[in-house]
Amino acid sequence: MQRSIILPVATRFLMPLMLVFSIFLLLRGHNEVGGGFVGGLVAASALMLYAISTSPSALWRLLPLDPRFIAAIGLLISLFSGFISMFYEKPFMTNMWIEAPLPVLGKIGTPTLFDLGVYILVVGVVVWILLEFAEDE
Amino acid sequence: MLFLMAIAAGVLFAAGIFMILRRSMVKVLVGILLLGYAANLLLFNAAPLIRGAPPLIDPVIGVPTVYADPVPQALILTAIVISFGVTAFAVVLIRRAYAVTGTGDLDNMHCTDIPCESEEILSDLEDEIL
Amino acid sequence: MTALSITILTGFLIAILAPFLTRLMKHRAAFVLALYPLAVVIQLLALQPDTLTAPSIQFPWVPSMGLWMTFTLDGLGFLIAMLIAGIGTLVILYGGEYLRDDPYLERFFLWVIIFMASMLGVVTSGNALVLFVFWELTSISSFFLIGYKFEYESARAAAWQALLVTGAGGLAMLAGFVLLGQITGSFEINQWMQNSNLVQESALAPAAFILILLGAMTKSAQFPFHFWLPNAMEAPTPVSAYLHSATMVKAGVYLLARLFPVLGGLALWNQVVPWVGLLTLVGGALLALGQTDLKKLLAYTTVSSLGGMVFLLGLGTPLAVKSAMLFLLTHALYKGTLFLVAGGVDHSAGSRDIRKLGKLAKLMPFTALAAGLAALSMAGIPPLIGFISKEYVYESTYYYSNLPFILTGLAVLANVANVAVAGWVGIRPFWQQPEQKDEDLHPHKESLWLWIPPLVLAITGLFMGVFSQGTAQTWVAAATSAVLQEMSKVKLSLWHGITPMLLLSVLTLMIGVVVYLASRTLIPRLAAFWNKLSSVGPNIFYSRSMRAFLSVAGWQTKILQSGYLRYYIITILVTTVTLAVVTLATRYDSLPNPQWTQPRFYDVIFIVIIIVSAILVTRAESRLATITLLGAIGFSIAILFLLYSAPDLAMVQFAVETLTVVLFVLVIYQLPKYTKSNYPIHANVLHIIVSAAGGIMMVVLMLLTSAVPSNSTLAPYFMESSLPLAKGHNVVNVILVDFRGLDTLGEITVLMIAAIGVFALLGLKKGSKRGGNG
Amino acid sequence: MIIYPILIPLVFAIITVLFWENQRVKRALSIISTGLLMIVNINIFFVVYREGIQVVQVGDWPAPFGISLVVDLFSAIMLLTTSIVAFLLAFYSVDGIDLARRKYGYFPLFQFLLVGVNGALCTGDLFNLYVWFEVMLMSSFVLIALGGERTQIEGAIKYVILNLLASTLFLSAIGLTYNLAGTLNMADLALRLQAVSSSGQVTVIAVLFLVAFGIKSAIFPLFFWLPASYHTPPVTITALFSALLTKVGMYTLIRFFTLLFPFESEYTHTIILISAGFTMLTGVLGAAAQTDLRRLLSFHIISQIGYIFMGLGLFTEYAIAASIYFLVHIILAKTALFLSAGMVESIQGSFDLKKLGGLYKHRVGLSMLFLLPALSVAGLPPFSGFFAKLGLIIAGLESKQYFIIGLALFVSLMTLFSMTKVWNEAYWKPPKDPQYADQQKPVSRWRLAPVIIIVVLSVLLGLFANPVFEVCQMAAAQLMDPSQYIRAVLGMVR
Repeated sequence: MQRSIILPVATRFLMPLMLVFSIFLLLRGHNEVGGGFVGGLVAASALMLYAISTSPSALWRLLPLDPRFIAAIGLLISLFSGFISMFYEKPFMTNMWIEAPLPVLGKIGTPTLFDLGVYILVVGVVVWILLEFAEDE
Repeated sequence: MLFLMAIAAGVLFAAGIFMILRRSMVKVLVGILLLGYAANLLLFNAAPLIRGAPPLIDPVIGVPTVYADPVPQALILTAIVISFGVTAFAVVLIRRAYAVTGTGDLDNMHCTDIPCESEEILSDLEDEIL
Repeated sequence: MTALSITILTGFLIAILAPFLTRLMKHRAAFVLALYPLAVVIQLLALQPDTLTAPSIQFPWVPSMGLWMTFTLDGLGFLIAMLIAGIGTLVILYGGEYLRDDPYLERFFLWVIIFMASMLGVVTSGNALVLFVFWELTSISSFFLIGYKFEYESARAAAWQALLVTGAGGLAMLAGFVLLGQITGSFEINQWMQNSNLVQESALAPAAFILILLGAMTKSAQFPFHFWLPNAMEAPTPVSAYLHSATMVKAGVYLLARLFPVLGGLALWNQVVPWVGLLTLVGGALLALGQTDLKKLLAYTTVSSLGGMVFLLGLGTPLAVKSAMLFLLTHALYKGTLFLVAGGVDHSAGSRDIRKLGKLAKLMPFTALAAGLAALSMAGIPPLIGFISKEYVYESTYYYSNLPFILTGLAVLANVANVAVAGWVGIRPFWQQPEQKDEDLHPHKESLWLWIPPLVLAITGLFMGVFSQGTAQTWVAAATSAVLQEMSKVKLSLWHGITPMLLLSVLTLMIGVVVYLASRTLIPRLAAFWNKLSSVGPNIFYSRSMRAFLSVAGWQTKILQSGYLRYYIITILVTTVTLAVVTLATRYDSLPNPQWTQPRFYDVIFIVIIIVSAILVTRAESRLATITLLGAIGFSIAILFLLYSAPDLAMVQFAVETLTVVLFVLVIYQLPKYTKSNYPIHANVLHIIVSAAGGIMMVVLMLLTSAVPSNSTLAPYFMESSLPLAKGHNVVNVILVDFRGLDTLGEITVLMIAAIGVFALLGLKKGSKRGGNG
Repeated sequence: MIIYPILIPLVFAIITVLFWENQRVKRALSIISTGLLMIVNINIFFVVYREGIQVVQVGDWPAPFGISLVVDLFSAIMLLTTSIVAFLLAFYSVDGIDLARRKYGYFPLFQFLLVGVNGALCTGDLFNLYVWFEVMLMSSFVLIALGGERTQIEGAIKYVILNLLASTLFLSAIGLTYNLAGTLNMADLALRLQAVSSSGQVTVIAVLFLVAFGIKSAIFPLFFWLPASYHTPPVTITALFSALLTKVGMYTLIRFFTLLFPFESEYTHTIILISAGFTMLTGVLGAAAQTDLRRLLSFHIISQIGYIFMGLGLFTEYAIAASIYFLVHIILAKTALFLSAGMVESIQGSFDLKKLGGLYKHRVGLSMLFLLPALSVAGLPPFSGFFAKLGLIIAGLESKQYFIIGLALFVSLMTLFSMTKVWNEAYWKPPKDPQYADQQKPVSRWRLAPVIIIVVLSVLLGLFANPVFEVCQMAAAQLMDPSQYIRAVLGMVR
């Protein structure tokens, strides 16, 4: 594959933007269109763009953890958010909210945490799958 | 509109079925994808179709009087994600099948079902019975 | 009675322990194990049945299905239980010696004791279902005993055949039992007896009767199911003596006798049972005359005798029942003896071919004595009990209202065969010169424990004959009373004066002796005759039907499980569509009419794109075109979602669609190229029809279900409570993360699994650089 | 309480993923997880037995708006049985799964499969059921393909495609149901469907569900994927599938056709009965034509499913009870058979009956581990299979369905034929190849112990059939009276 210069350069600007956008999607999801899943997909696309413009191994170096662990941790966070209510003797996944809204983030509660878990899992899973695919070539 | 949507879903079902009847593995996979679209459209049809009234609560007005049923939407979302996972796996499975069998033709993959030498079995068993 | 039932059940435990004991004590374990049947004998004798219905005990096993462990001991059960336990004691002692150095002796003990306990269970249980349980256990143990020498193909085949034939009968019998249970509302046999009028009035009774009869016929080797019994002679001789002559094969006779008070009143009983018995009686006798193998000779005469018993029970007169009971006792005594003798002869002379055997009396005097006594009994010569029994049989047929001459004549014929066979088995090997010299045979002396058991049995037969007023009379009377459900007197004596029966006996004996002497010419001819006939016999029917069954099985599996995915899919779809069409067509009246809403211009465009692309996809012959068309469909759907108030959906659909395309593009060169679809036209037409039918079905269903207003309460609730209770404005998202968060949890789990799957399939091949090096 | 059957394996699955590289830890985790699961399920069983149907409204949302988890006695029985089998299989897997498969995710997939199974057994929500089915299915897809040998992949492709077709039908049926009744909660649905039951749509949806789950539980004429694929993965995985997957399909069918679609029972249950008859027959005929032990046993799964289905078709309380008992019986006995077959293979290196032989000569104990469950499956007393079939026969006679009873008995005989054929060939017959003649290869304890336990359980299930059957009768009584379920979920019948 012939590499053009434009793509890496564009990626360098695009990737952070997309990552920020993805977090924006995650956070506003509860109130407007968006959500953890879409956010995760956007983030994953950003990372993929990076992998394509440089190389899959560059992405490996960029990731703090093996995507397998990222995915597992995401799932764990989602699951954990459901556990919280059980400490208060409510059924699994009962929503609990921190009363005062936090700056920027808005109201934070277990559903937010749950959505965050979804986000992380999606990033992990999609990056994992795509890397496997890419390396398979 | 419901009618048209139903027709579209029906055509997708039909096309999907037709494709999973092909011999080529990749076409069968395409069929599975088509069936996924079809099922999603069907789910979308499960509530009255309403234009331009997404189920969002306006911070000012509160609950709108007219809104689309959010339930099928949530279901479709889940279904889309699941079928994405399934698709990814299916692609790899086919890729793998191609690697080990060297063929994309399902007709060359029919020996797991019945052992092809059932005549022989009969004669063996006859020895035992008689 | 309680003690006895506990003893019987302990048998199963003893059986399981028997192998360990055998490992410790070798063949001497027999002396310990024989204590079990001996204990049963002693307990039985202490219980001496004299009342009509002995007290029974009952405890629940599976009462919810009608299984109560009911133990009853009446005269009938007593008589057979005595035989089981008494002969059982001898057989264990005999078997220990006979299989002394056999590596599988422990398995012999295991199965023989399981058999013993189950057989005792059969004759003492007062609950039909429990009886069935024990009945099947006897079949299983018989399977293992026939297949004792499992390394021989013939033994395996015989064991299998016996199991399948008796198993089939057993299942029929079970169905019959359940029918009777249905009629009477109970599975207790005494309840059946008390409600026998109900049974006789029921329309189901004939079916129940036939089914039960099938069970009895297979177990007691009645024509046309007799063939398994001679084949079962593959078993070691003690087993043949015990199971396939003295006890297990009597189970069918026992069952008929037991149910005589229930089913005997049916018209069918007299129309069917005697004929089955008669056919077997005569057929078995004639078949026996063509044999040269000691055990085969005995086996066929056993078949014949079993036929005799069934025949007598079928006649059903008090006299016939008495004769049947007496015959049952007598037969077990002499036939058991002769089998044991045959085993002894085989053991010491190394052959069972009567043409090769001769002059063994010198080497085996006690065996010869036992053989002689049993042969005399079998031939019906006074003062042995066999004589009395035979007289009784003649009396029953002679005084039976219909057809006395034919029936008696056939009985005489069967007994002639008995006389001849008795001579061939019991006299000839010991006293006559062998017909053929076989240099390979080197007979040696008899061993102690191979002659004591047959001699004990033979002498019992003698004593019962000489002192016929004693034990035998009591036992037979008690058994008869139990069958007839009324006190009946039995008078046994050796001398009745000169009666027609006596003359018949003399006649039988005379012809018998002639046949005995004519063996050299008779046997080969009959053997040749039977051989010719065997190509149409039930044995062939068995193997033919097995073969037919197997080829049907192979054929249907090839058809159904063809290996071609598309046939499976077509079958599934045709089933679905057919069921849907039939369902809707039969309910057409109640179907409401759907209502339409107007589509808009943009909607139509995207719907047309979807439809056209879907059709084009089916025609596309390049992978790239396919991906493009799929993308077109996916994005059009996303836009429809957007137009119809589902922005979240639209976004996800866009994102997923993009990813899917990327995915495809990444692997496209690893995927197989499209093979030109080279289906014949008619296949393609079929596929189009099936797909169209599936599509149309879905359209119809969508329209039909939309036509019914659903009045969903879900949407209003979610809209109302989303903000106050779940603190979110985007209801779809709130549903996903809160109202129905569990779905989402499952959904992301699926994603996780899919990723593992991708990794596993790709990584396993690569040998992997990173993963899986733990 | 009743969320734990889902959460325990899920938590352990994630932890197992985190400990991906460490084989020992993964192995230990899977045993601990299934052990915990079993304890919890025993507890759940007794709570349900004593106190009646247990309900949890996930997220504290009232039914029918949130997702309800419901465990009635039937679910509890299934949970208990499957978790016992899972626990024993976790032990068997220590040695019964090769290193490559263990490295590539066998243990987490095992846990994920249990998540799906337990979720499907616990949920009282239609769409949630779909999600759990997908979890189950996805894990099974990977498990069946794991290893990637040619036959396995070929089997997997058929398995995946036919199951995806079933899932599509399932999803479509859910859409149509929501369209018709406007709710997803099964208790609520039961009420609402009753209201519109007169229209043909309900019945036609019932038929769609019948087909969808029929494919998954492998009934006639929808079972093709099973013989095509079940014999391809290692026998441990086949045992896992046979114990859990098709049985969950059956569970769902019984649940749906007692709770949601009991109307028009004349019609639907006639279809069920006809299909049941053919399922029994074609399965057993298929088995008769096999000489490969695994294939043979796989065909028998179909045949046995037919019996369970027959109980549903008869649709009396007694028949349903017999079906439930049959489910428990077959889960134990069938697993035992597959695992025994696995041991046979580990000794003689083949599943081919023509090559096998001579096991009874040297390995009496091992032979018994096959013989006892085989006789049980063949329906011989005093084993559990006998009582299972007896129950069905009694129920059938009460409903005067003589034909199907005759068929059931015939199939029973043919099962005996197959089982004794295996016995003759693999255990009695001396092997053709003399090199197998005196095989004394030891079998690892990790394999032996669970098989012994499961065989003992299976035998005990027969000898002490009564208490179990009585519980099944209670469960059936609950099923046949849906108002109990509805009341438990919705609070009061509105």
